[in-house]
Amino acid sequence: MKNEHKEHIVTPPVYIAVALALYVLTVVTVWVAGIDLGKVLNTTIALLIASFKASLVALFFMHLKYESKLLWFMILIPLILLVILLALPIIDVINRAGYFGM
Amino acid sequence: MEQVLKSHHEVEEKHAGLEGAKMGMWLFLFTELLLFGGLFAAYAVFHTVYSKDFEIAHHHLDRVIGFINTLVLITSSLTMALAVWSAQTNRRGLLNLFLFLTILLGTTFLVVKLAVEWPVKFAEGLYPGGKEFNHLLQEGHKGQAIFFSLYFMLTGLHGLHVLVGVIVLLGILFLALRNTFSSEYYGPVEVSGLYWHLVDLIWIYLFPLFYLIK
Amino acid sequence: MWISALLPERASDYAVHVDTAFWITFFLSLIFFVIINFAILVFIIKYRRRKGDEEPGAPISHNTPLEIVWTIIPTILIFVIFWFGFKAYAEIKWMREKPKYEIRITARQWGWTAEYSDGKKLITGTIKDDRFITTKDFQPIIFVPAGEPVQLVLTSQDVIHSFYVPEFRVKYDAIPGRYTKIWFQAKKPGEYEVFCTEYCGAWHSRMPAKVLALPPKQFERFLKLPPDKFNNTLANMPIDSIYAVLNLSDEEFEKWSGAQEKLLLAMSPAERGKLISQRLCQSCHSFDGSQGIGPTWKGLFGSERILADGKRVLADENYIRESILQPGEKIVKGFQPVMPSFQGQLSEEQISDIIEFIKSLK
Amino acid sequence: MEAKLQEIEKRKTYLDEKSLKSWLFTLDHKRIGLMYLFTSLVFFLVGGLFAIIFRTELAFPGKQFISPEVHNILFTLHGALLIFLVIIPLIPSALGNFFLPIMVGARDVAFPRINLLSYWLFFTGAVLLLLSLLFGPIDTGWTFYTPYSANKGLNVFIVSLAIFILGMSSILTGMNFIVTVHKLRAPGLTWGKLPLFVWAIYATSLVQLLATPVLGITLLLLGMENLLGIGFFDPAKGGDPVLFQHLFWFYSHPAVYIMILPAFGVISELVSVHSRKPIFGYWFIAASSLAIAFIGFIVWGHHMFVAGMSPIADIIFSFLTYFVAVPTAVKIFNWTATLYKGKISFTTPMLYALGFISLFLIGGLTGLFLANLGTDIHLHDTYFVVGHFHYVMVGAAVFAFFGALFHWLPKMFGRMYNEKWAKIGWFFNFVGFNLAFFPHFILGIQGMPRRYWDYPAEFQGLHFASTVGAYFIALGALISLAVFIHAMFKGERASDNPWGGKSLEWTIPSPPPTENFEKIPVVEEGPYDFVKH
Repeated sequence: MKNEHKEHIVTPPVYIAVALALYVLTVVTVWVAGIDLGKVLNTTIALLIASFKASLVALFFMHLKYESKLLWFMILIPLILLVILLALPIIDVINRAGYFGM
Repeated sequence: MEQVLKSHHEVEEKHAGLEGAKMGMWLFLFTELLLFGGLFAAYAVFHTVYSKDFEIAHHHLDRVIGFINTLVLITSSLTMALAVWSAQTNRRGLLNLFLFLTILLGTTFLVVKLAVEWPVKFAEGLYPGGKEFNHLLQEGHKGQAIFFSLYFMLTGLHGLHVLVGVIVLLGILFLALRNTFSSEYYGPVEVSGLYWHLVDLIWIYLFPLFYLIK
Repeated sequence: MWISALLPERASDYAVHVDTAFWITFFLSLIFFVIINFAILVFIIKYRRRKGDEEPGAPISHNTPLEIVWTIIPTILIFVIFWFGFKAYAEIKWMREKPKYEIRITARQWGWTAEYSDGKKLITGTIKDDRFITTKDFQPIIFVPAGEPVQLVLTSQDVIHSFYVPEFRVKYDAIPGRYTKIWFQAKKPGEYEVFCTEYCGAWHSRMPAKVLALPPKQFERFLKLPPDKFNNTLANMPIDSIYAVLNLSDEEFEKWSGAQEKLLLAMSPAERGKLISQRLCQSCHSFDGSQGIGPTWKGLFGSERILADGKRVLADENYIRESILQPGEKIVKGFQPVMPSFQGQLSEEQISDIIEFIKSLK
Repeated sequence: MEAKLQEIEKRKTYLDEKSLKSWLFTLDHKRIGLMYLFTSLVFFLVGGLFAIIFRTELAFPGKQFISPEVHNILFTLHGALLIFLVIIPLIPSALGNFFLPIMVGARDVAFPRINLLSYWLFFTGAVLLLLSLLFGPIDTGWTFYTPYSANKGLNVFIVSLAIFILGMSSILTGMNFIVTVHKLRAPGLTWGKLPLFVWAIYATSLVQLLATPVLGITLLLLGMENLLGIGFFDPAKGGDPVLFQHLFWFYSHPAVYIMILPAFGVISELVSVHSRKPIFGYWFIAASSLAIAFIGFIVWGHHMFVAGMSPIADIIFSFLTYFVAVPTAVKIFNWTATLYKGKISFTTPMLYALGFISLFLIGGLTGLFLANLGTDIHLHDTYFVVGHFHYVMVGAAVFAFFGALFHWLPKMFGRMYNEKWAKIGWFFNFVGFNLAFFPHFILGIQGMPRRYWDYPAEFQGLHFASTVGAYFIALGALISLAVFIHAMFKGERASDNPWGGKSLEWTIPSPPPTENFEKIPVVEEGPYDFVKH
């Protein structure tokens, strides 16, 4: 249960490749922000790109890719809670008759 | 961290070892996620209600500074990852260099934010309680006032976390300079690396949500 | 059934649906409660450890079919309860037809204000003394027709309050900066107490008010009464004299309202001012010089007031008028800025009456 | 026999070290557990005293001897102290700290230094909470609803800072326990052989870890609202008070599961050990703990049915809330089934366990009325709610705590309590509790709102009964604590396994040595296998 499996060492070329990808994606986010695709689509695309960048950081920089399955399962729980914490208040606010100030 | 207690023939871990430390840090990062989650929930609710005001208000923010800050933080994540690599492969010189670079980039991020971006807002009085802020409220642009409150709360809390990260990394650099880390024992470097990457990860979300709203 | 006396009287139309949901939940819960407690009672008597019996109990440790049974049955039962709750909720939340009458109710720290569309206005204050409140202290806040739906639009001047009438099974929060709507239809005439149920500070328990459900004829007369006459007469009278007035025959009613008119005109402005001040102002400003939330009115007129920022001001007509309409402008040193503004609630004539009354308090 | 006693006296135990430094800077989870225990018990008495004062005020309508402002301060402190300083840390941090590592077969928690840091954060938070009285006591209720709590200035900020620090302590304890259970289990101790108390503490730690940060950010925003006027919850500045309620209850509903889940774990232990019979439906009870922990996160809206949420949200939250009733019911059925064909001995812990089951049953079932969309409109914020959460918190969690205290007293201090007096304490607690809180249901149904300093005269009889009940609880609690204190020092010697329990803590001497086990045991049989000797 505490066997010290040889830590998988991620080599610098992988790190540099990931960093370059992140730079490119940042430029893409800024560029996409220039085009107006309607209120809902803008935010979803921005969040999608940001989530993709975030997963790159998590998988490679934080070595999540090489961690045990247990940690993968454990990460799901806070992510689900985060979605609930964001989704339910929005559902409530959207359907209110008069938002805040009628 | 690892006082190994040898009795009879069994090797006992007095503590949970590297595996345990990493799991402990991941659990702590979950709490950070949910801490920022509460603020992102407030952002989401106010963005849904005041989307037009948010769009107007975000023009006050300088997109170029935001972009530069994002690149700075991504590079600092790169140098942090390389620092962990050099600790794992016993390259002590490189470890000290990359740690120093990460701290330098982190401080640059803080300097750009606190010395360049925020004073502009304070000068314009766009902070909660400021002249322009109250003027916005009187004119009924509540959404814009809320935007700036959110901006200062989120970037402020994030900045605080960057500051804590820099202080922790200074501690690690201090230990690294005294050769405490090697390929046998690099736990603290990896764990503080995890924390630093999370701080960068949160900024990756903050940048589009504040600087690029349409 | 006698136990239905447990719930308050069903005075509104949809109260029956709420009670149905209540009783269904009650009986299903009672069944579970009895089963479990009976089982425990039997087991602890039957399987108690006899003296000197050191043997362990039977090695029964699981029975999956039984577990599945007692997972599915509760799941079904609780969704039965949910369904009846939802039905009652639908009755309460969505109005069948738009109610004819709409009353705006504003809650404030420790009182209610009701405004009708035609300008009639009722205000209830706080009961601050030590004795306990009786039904007599529940001043009327709204007049509603018995048998017809009425819509209330709630809001609050300062903190969150909640408008709750137990007999109508209606409750909703009055939130500052926002309007929330509720409706009910009183089944028969009567008086129904209103409580504030969202904690709102020191006198949260002393904001009593009463809903008066009037029979159609009396309600018609109430509607026909012109607003300013109503505000000066019925709005300030105790409940039993309100009923007495509304039950008068038509010509007696005309005579009475004419007399009231003359009575009010005969009254000196100071006496009229006293009538209003007792209702609105006495809960914070004392008339006899004693300490209160606001400065006392005894000897106020013409005195010099030291403000919070040290400035000195003469308490003349303009100072009092401004303190009534924009209380926040000049706060006397040592007092909290908690006075609500009466902008738009008091007519010009009422304000001058109040000033006359203050002048009379040497 | 005499030699044996001598030999026991001679044994090295974790209590031998007497110096103050050895207590204040100990890394031993058992000592940290005891420090949590005694700190919480002090606040338990202080919070109880506040309740007695305003319960006496409420015995008769009208003013008896305290003003409305003092009454509001008392019920706020009663709520804040008992929730944040007593009922959340009591079982998980005090008894959990003491017994989790032993039951898992480890020498200590995963991060002993962080464990000590958690205690000192807890202590600082508690002191800061008391210090806030100097900046003007808070009277906002433990729920801090804005805008009432929004323009209060410094004292609300100090209280939110104090609770933020208490939250940090709660998070670090949760993280510590999770890593301990995952990483430090003795060889052979698979998840299926873990005592159910460990399962319950594991589920509680998950909730503590994931819910407390949201309370942290909510209180931080409340503090900023007071100091800088950021306006998130102030309608005049575009904010929304209902948003505060969303963020607050996102923590506070899971918090009630932090309070009750450890009690479930304790009851599973007590019922099985004191009827000398394996627990019934081990996997179902373990799974239901995790199910409750998760469902607890998606139901918070049932506190806000009349607070201004949209109808769609009301319906969603009511529907989701009903799911939490299923695992709770499964637990109650399994405990009752455990009694079947057992050898039940009526020791005080067993009396508290049986009391727990029937009182928690009432607490749980009355929750069905409050999750119900129709009846909640009538019952919300009335005394019905006060009755519901007191039945669940005092009737269940505090009863489970007392049961656990007497169950593990022989192991913690190696001494036995006085059975007769402990039963007298139980009797007063049980009778007093029902007399104090059952009238609350009737008051609530008749429409008596909560947090009232004064009430109309027709509610007087029930309030008087409730006050008498409150005095009985005070008596019962004082007797029980006196029996505990007396037994700690002067109770006669107890054997290492007085109840014949099978989990790991009964295999080590009591009071246990500092390193718990000479040799980390290899575990073959389960925690409840009474049959195989």
